[in-house]
Amino acid sequence: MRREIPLAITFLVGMFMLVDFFVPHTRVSAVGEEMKQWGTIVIAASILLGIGNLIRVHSKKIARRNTGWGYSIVCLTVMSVMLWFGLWPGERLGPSPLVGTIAQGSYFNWMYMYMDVPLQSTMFSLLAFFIASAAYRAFRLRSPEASLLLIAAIIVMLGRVPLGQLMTKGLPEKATLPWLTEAIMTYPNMAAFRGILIGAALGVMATGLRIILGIERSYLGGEK
Amino acid sequence: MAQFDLRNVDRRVIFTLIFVAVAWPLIQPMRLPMDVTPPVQQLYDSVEAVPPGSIVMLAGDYSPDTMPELQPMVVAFVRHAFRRDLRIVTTSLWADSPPLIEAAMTPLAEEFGKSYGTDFVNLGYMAGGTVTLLGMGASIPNTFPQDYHQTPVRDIPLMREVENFDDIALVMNISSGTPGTREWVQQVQSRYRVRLASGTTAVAAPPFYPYVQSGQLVGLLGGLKGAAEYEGLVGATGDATRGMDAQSIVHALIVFFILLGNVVYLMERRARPTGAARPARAPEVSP
Amino acid sequence: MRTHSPLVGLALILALCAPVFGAEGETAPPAPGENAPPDPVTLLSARDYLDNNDNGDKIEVTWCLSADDGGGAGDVLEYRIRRSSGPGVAGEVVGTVPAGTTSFLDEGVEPGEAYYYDVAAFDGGSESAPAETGPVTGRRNFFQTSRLPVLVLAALFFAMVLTFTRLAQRGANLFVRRIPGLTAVEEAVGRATEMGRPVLYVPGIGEIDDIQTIASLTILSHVAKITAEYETPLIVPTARSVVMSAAEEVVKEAYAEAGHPDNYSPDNIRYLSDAQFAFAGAVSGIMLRERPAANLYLGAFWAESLLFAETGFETKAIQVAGTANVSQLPFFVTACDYTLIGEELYAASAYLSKEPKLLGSLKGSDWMKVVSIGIMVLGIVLSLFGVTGFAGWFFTQ
Amino acid sequence: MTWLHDFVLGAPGTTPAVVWGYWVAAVLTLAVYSFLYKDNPLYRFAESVFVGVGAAYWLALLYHNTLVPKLFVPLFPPEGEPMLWYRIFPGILAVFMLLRFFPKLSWLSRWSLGFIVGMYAGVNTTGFAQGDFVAQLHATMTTPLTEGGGLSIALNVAAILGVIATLVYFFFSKEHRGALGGIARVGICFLMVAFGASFGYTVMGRVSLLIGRMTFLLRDWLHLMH
Repeated sequence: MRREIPLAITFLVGMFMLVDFFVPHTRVSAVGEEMKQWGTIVIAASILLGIGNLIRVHSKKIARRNTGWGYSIVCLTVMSVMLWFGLWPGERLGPSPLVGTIAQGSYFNWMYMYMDVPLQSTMFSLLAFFIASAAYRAFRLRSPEASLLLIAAIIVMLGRVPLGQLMTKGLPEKATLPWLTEAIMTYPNMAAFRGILIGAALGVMATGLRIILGIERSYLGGEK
Repeated sequence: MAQFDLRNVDRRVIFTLIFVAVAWPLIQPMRLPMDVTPPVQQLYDSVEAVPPGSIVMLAGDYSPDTMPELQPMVVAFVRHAFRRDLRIVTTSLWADSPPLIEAAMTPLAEEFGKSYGTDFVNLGYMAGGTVTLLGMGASIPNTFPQDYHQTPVRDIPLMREVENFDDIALVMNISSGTPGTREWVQQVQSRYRVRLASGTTAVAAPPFYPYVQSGQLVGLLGGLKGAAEYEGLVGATGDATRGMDAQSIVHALIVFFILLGNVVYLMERRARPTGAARPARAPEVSP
Repeated sequence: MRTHSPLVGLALILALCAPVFGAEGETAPPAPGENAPPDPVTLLSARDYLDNNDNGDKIEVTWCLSADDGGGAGDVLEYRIRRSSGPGVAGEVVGTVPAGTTSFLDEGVEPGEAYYYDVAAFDGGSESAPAETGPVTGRRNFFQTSRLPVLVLAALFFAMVLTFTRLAQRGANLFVRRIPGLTAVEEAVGRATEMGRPVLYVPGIGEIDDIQTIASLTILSHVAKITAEYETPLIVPTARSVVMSAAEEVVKEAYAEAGHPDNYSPDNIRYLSDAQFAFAGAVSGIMLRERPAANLYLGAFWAESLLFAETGFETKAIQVAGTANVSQLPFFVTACDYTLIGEELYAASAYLSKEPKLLGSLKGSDWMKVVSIGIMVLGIVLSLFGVTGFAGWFFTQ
Repeated sequence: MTWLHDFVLGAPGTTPAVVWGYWVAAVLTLAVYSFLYKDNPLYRFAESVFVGVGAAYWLALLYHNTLVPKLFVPLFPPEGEPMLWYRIFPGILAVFMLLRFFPKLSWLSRWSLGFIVGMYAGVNTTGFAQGDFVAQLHATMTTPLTEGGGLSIALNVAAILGVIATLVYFFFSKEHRGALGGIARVGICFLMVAFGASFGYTVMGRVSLLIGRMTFLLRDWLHLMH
């Protein structure tokens, strides 16, 4: 029963979503709408699960004094402080625009704008450095295909910036880098990605079918 | 050997070069000229074609990591919409977006004398991704019963005119991943016949060209260049336009790195035709 | 009109209306009510409107502009739409729309009731003779007709997938070509053995429920059997603890199956870090310290792909990569010796595992691609000969 | 001197909250960049802050923007508003989901998982079928082939062949030999050009992110940009 009921739920919900797509009758649509509202709630719970997991992993690390447990303390402390700012019921402290709210000007918002925002953006900007280093040290014309790729890449890289426009200024329009770039994007790039898109759509549809029919059940985990 | 060996350049040297190539044009701008590409022009024209007074939706599905590319698009779009007297409803499938959009809109609302609740509203974040999109197709107020600041939507004048996508003249999706533009195309544009425009990171843009060709997207802004072109059309120089000089220099530098790296590689290969530590090509190598 | 497909009807109306549209805005409208009543509208039709939430309470009325709207006297101000319960009965006005409009959506009808509509042009003083259409009934529909092509193609595809799955279950020999990438993987492992150095296998940084990770574990099993045979160390760093447990199981089983359970070393299956760059840094450390001669990156990769490929290139390892994350493929293609592109990863896993559910989907998708190519070619050829109906049928938006 | 004043205390008109904010943001930014030299405790510290702040942010938003309006208010409505009693069902499923933390009851979380997975499967199947599969077939068939001049027609024909060749490349039921192999080779060429375009765009994207951070450091924090 521990597997049959979830599989039955999956089948019923999945089938209903398919029916909802093809049947516009108001009885079906009304039920469908409420189901989708339910979906957002359950999905929210699954996100909570992820965050709970994070707390658990770090707590364990601290409890067992695993390597780097000091960083886990930092992580959980920052998290608690920010949660306190964000979730503390403001009324009990008297009306305050700073605590218990996520609005502009609150402590919570400050922590987001000046801690989360710079950290997230900086983490990913590291990649600019790595890409440059890889460009010098690893991107090679190792085969005809890779050469084709790199030539297209170089045209696009130059054609997408004002410098490339300047470099081929004066040439007939159809020989300028910006025109070539746009042509690459609109024709071969479009065609290849359309092929990938169609293939990927079939893959997703087949997976969806397997899940709804209960042929695919790996998401339920092992029998424990 | 004391001499500089091109085969073994410390990556920190490369890092320093990149750092300088970005910083220098930011401090000393060159203001190189820029053309407008068709997908951006189409997007601008689509917004221009929306009659004043209509309601447009700004769907922000991005996070701070891609802000440098996407925030200028948000600013330019809001400016464009406010200038044409369009009213804006914003929604987010990403938790990170609502405060970023708010930060962009607040000063512009002041500049154009627009007031919250009648001219624009921020409905905040809703979990659920694609499921949320379908919920909105049925009813936007039921899917977002409160706005970002927890005001019930029935107390917001603008929201009294919004039931579902039939009331939205155009959706501008600012997207940096999943859920994002692909989900908007599949679930909303296809299913509810919505005019959908998209602004995405450069990384995400190439796979969306089939949607532009098929007309499922009425326009596409790809990365900082797309944002800069749009800023140009809207007529307000912003962070994207300012960044394009640095973009030019760094692209040139990276192209130079690729070429130099390959020259060194070819020379090395020629110098050691046999017995190299690694085969020039593994058997059956293709892509 | 209702028996026609709406698209054909629309095309017909547009074609017939065209000359009228062309004349738009060329004459200045005279003062209202000066002259005779405007010409009536033409080609009036009404149909049940199919909503996404169909309560049967909407009817859409369409027409072609009066000759005096835009052209002619150019004095039409608005159109008045009336609804009645019988032919020739004077109905109530349910709506007015400004000049230049050719459709109206009546949102307040009783489902199941038959109605007649008439539309008259109004120039401020007098009305044209009304045009009438009907009867038309608002219905709560059970099928969204515009989505028929989706249903037909999806049903065909699903039937193929299920048929192939059943065939595979019964042991039928379904041919899948050998993916060249697998040969590259085997040769890389062979080369590591020759050089007496370990093999590094990174199953991506996706979670265990990612189908790319699952496909990767299948290929890992295959690789583990070879390394067990050759007694070559196999290092598997992971970024998710659950993936690590799964990888342990897979490798252990493969070593047992190959008859060398003693060669299995649990220390080589490692959980490094959930954080993307910390993981990338740690894997790079393994490459530099333990010098694997073959690096295999198969699974779901994001930005860290770049760091792996670069460090691996530096250490002169043979590198084979494979992912369905399209934005990372360019880096793998230019920095690795062989790359499995997108679906090839899944195909490789189906080829190796011979699992009926995977084979069925793969074969179903394959033949659906053939059907798709057929449809596209047919649609294009027909369109070139002026038959656009076939291509048009696939328009579902 | 004015520069020093602006650098330490912020430009005139900036509130203390913003000045503090810029300093904190700048220190965190530099801490992350220290990774470029090598992995170090400062970077690890920034990374831990990053994880902590991110999780807290998400949790608070989830509470304020999703759980309150969708679950708590409908179940415990303010005076004069109807209670949506049936929201108790997703509420139960949400609780079941969290039971995963308790090994004895964790099997109940599969009910919730089944609900979500079934919903996504249904929604994605139709979404991909209509929005990607059928829509892209239609768009290919309606590619304009009779207008726009010779070059445009040639490019459009090439694009159609590209779509077909790419599909052939991903066809696994026949060996890629002979004519089929030839078409597949064409497909791989299209793929490589597309990946080249992706490569160029990705480089552009990564560089843009760096430009964004440098703009922050140079303009907002160091006041070197005008």
